[in-house]
Amino acid sequence: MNIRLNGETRQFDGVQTLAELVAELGLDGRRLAIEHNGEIVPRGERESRRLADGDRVEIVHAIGGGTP
Amino acid sequence: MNIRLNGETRQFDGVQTLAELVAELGLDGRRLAIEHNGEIVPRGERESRRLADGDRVEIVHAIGGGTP
Amino acid sequence: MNIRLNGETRQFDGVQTLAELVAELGLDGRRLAIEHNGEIVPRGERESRRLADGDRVEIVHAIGGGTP
Amino acid sequence: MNIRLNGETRQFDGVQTLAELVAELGLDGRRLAIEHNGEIVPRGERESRRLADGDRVEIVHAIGGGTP
Amino acid sequence: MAETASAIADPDDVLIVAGRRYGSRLLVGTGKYRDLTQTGEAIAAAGAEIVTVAIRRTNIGQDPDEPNLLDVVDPARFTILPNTAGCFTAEDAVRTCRLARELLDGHNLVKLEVLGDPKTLYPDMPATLAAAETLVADGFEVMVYCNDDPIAARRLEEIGCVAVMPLAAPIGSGLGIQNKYNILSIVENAGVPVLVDAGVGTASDAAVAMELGCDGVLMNTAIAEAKNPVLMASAMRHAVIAGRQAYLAGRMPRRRHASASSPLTDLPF
Amino acid sequence: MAETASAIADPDDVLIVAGRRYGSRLLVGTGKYRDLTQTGEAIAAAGAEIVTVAIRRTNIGQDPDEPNLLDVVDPARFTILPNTAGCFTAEDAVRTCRLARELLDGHNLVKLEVLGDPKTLYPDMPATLAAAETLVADGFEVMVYCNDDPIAARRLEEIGCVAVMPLAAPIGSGLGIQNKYNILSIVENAGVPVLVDAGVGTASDAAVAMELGCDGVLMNTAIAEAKNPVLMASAMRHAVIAGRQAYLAGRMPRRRHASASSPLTDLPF
Amino acid sequence: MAETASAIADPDDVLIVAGRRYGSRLLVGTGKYRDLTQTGEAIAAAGAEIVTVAIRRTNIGQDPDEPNLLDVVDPARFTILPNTAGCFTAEDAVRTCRLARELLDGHNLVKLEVLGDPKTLYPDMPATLAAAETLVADGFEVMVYCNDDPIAARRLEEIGCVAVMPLAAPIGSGLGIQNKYNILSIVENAGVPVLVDAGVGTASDAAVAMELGCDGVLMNTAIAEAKNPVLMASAMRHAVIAGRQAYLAGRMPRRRHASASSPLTDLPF
Amino acid sequence: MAETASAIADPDDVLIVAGRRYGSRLLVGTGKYRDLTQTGEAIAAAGAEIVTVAIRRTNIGQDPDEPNLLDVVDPARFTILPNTAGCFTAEDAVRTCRLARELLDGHNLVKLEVLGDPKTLYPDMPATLAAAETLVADGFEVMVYCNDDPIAARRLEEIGCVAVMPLAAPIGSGLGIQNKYNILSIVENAGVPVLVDAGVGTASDAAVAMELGCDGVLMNTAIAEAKNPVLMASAMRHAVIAGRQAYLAGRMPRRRHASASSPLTDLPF
Repeated sequence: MNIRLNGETRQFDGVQTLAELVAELGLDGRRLAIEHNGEIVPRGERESRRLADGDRVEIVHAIGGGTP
Repeated sequence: MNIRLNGETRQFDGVQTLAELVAELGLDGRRLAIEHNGEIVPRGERESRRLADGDRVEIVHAIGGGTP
Repeated sequence: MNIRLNGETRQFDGVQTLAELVAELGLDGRRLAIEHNGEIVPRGERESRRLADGDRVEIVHAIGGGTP
Repeated sequence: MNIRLNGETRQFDGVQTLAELVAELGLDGRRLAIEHNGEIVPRGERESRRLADGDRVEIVHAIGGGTP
Repeated sequence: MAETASAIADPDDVLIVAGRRYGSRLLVGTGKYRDLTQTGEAIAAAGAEIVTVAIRRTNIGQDPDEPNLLDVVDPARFTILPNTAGCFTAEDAVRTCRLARELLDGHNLVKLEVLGDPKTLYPDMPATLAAAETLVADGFEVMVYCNDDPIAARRLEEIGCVAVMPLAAPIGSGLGIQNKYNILSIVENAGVPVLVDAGVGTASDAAVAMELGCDGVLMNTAIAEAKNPVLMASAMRHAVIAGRQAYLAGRMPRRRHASASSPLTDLPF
Repeated sequence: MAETASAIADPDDVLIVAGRRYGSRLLVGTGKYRDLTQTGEAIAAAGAEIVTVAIRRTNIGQDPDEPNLLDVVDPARFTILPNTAGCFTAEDAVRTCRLARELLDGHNLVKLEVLGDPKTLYPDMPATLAAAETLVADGFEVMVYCNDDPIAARRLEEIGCVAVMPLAAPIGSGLGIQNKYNILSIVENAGVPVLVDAGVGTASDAAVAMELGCDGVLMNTAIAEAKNPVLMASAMRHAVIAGRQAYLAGRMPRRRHASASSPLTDLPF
Repeated sequence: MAETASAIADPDDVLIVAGRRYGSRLLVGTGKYRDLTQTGEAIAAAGAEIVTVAIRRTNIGQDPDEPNLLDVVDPARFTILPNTAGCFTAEDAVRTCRLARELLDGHNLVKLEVLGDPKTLYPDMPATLAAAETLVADGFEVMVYCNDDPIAARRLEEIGCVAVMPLAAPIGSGLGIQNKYNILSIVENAGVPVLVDAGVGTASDAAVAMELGCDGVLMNTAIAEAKNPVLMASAMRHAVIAGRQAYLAGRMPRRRHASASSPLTDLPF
Repeated sequence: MAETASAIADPDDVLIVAGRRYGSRLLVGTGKYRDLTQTGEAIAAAGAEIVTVAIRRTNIGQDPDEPNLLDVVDPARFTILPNTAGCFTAEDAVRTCRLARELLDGHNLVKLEVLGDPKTLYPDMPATLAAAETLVADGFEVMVYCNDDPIAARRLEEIGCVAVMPLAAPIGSGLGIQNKYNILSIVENAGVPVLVDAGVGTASDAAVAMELGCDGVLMNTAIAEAKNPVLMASAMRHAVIAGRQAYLAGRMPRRRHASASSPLTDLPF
């Protein structure tokens, strides 16, 4: 299954949900926010949110930044 | 006939057109612009523009003024 | 005996030394500096410094003051 | 005869007066001021001012210059 | 002197607004003068070619022989620039422009102002943008009073305004250019003339505006409220020329330390 | 325009230095130009009537046909103001003035400068005061470069100097007037002309100096180091006139808040 | 010293944003530091309680043990203020705020920035107004980066923003407050906190902002790009306190002339 | 906070005057206060360690129980700095210093001021130089009020003054630092402490002085004439610390254009 992840197309096999994708990426336990096909997915819904080929996923976190 | 002229109601008898109103006001020959019921009346149409009781007329000219 | 004291002429009777003048003025124990006829008189010499009629005495102290 | 001219020692033979020195230097007719042994020599006295070996002569003129 | 000046100044360095060429870069208002005679003298002393006027209700019943501003500021000799001073909505401003066009026989050049606040006379930029769009669509050539926001200036140019006129300081304040960096940014990005409108207090303020690269300056209060308005008008004429020429001449670099203009060698000691 | 200008400007508003009257209040230096031709063109564009020159050792052995500064700046047409640039002691400055007097056939007007530091070219005021006393006693008419200390300026006037010339900023720095209050204090207390000497960078700086009430401005680097010196000279001419006229015209008061120059009544809405 | 300070400073003089009370009026960014350790030390030295962070794509494949900004800036101790830096459209800014809310477990306070130009990072005000309306309607508490237009600031407050944050000078320029009159107008008309955002370069700039009556200052570059960021953070802490206390204390009037602070009478001569 | 501050600030960064070390770089005057209680509170809030006092004729016949300034400003706790305020000649200033030395039991540290003009209270520099020479020869440690002339400051140091104290603006004017370049030149060339004396109006002015590299600031009117002098004293304490730390920290460079403190890459759009 191909996922458009943070702007780049990558292939993931055996990953069916957002939660599984996060685990696959080694990001479990990190403070993240996720958009799936342009829609924000609350933390509690990651397990139930199923992925399909061609989906767009954005994973973001907080970094250093200041005035504009 | 009552005319709402430049914000004040005034009575004019024997005045039927905008051109006659301008003459009655002693403003013939002055550089003016006129609105009749919210619509600008070009100079050439003043003679044909008929007035009715209750009409609104605005007569303006250029005065000194500068930055805003 | 007349003394020119801080710019004003005043009469003092029974006063013979600077120390006696200070006492007479009720200034004992106060932090002061004294000029006698234009010469600074150290604290320890007030008792021995004798006054004569017409002498000039300046008594100064510290007051509030700041930049020039 | 050696002359200390404008800070440099130079030899002049057959030159006996300031006027002759000026001519020898090709400076005739130019607007100059001259010091001879630290003393300003008015224009009219150049012919009569005799030079001696070791004399100091400064010749100056106006050049471009502005605020300090 | 005149010969010298003409030999130095480039005759092609003109202000071009809406396709018309102007030798003078000083635009003046006509308010606050003692009388129309003084108004006329000040305009002459300023050497202005573009003169802004307000549009107001004719005072019904006044003396019909009262002199008229447009007798002093003859539209045949000057470019009349009707303004929308006093308008606090886009609608009022558009309506005023249309009345002005009728008044001036189809003249399309207007100075748009939509004010946001009667105390500061600061522009209401969203309303100004809206009015500008309407007026450009209606065929007007719009010179526009605006804040000194470089993004807003660019947007007004995109809309089709023929000149952007940022304020330097509050109207009538005489405080001079407050934010030189913003004016500079506007100038650098503009494809239409940039004229400082409002805030100039004295001659050096006008020179500063021009040295920043502005194409012109519009002022009224600084001249009209001087003790001697006609002499101040002349001062402003010289100041705008001075600032323009200094901008074109390219100023010396600023230096922390001194630099002698007389050589420090060959001293006679 | 020429007619207008002459009608506005007071022909009696002249600069008087040592009893001589000058229509121009812009004094210029002659250093740092590309060549003497450019020097002459810049002086002409500046409209200057007083021109300062340095006194230096004649370069022995040079081409005798080399053009001479005083051919370009003809003492018959200009008031030549020899300066003591480069002097770091009172003695050197006095000696230079005496050489200048001989050079210029008894001409007594000099610009005294005694420098305190080769890096900043800031004046050495005690030495300047000493030199001024000597020169005045020796019959010179002394225009004096000084710091912007109002007490020192008053003292120089008491000594008999014919003009005080405070620096506005370091020589050649182009930083503009740093301490306006000091310049103002000097102007208010002075009975002789006050001319800002050094520190002007562009046209508006010169206008500011004049708006403070100075009687004139002397500059060199700001003109000579502009990309186009001759055009900058013209800019400075206009700036000095602008600043002078603005000073005489009496500027509007500064206000925190806006003041409409168009009436806010009688709007048609 | 601590006793003295607490005796002098009013403990009730706190910054209230969106109903929360803060003892510190200095808000800081987290960009441009050498590393997270320095970031944390600077925040501590600044005494900041509100800390702004950016939202960016997680770098996929990075070391999972890499330290995380929110470990250093613990949301339990600091108010995290996610910003929309880098957004050039209202849509992107709104989307970023929603991601931030998810990231921070429903935290509603955001700093809205919609930029108009990548070179100046000046705000796009129409887009900013549009985004603010959307965000307020969506339940966000919006602190908003804006230009220094007093009319725009009032409009943002009307929309429901909880703080307006005008820029003092271009972001990262360090040029200090350019238009004090505009900042003052915004302060005088505001019913919500006004915080200067962007443009501060050194401590005195921050003090000036507070002396104008601003409720706080947000900065990043001035601290992070100092040679010693942690010491500069401490400087800024003191500067903001100094400016606030000076504002509350009410400064002396400015005077043209001197006023002796020592009596000029009773001298012993 | 106290821990943080002590961790950041270098405890060895002290002001050294005449061999004595001071943690505070804010020196204060004692004039113009409502009463001695307020004087004492302001000194405490300022954290000052050096306090200047005037020497005046004792008011003969006054209430002998009247509180005495030196009860509030205990010479055992503070360094008393007697000044020669009000002296217009070198002789008067020297005499005042000698009286002060007697008054303070041989204390040698004095603040020399010789004024040139009662209106501006500007120093008379030739008289100041003369008095400084006399006082140094007589064993005094002289801190000297002077103009901002870098050459004069260097000369005062050569004479042996232990600190030079240039005015930033007229005494009591509150106008702030007028000529930053001169102060900077003095600082760069000085081997003794440079303290700005006179002219500070509010906290940011004091911060600016310190950011220029001055070693301290002396003020009186700015504190005493604030609406709340004690709070302003605290503001000044913070401002001097802020300015000092900013100077030591090394400010960011000024830039014409923006510099994003949030990265402009890795945006989620």
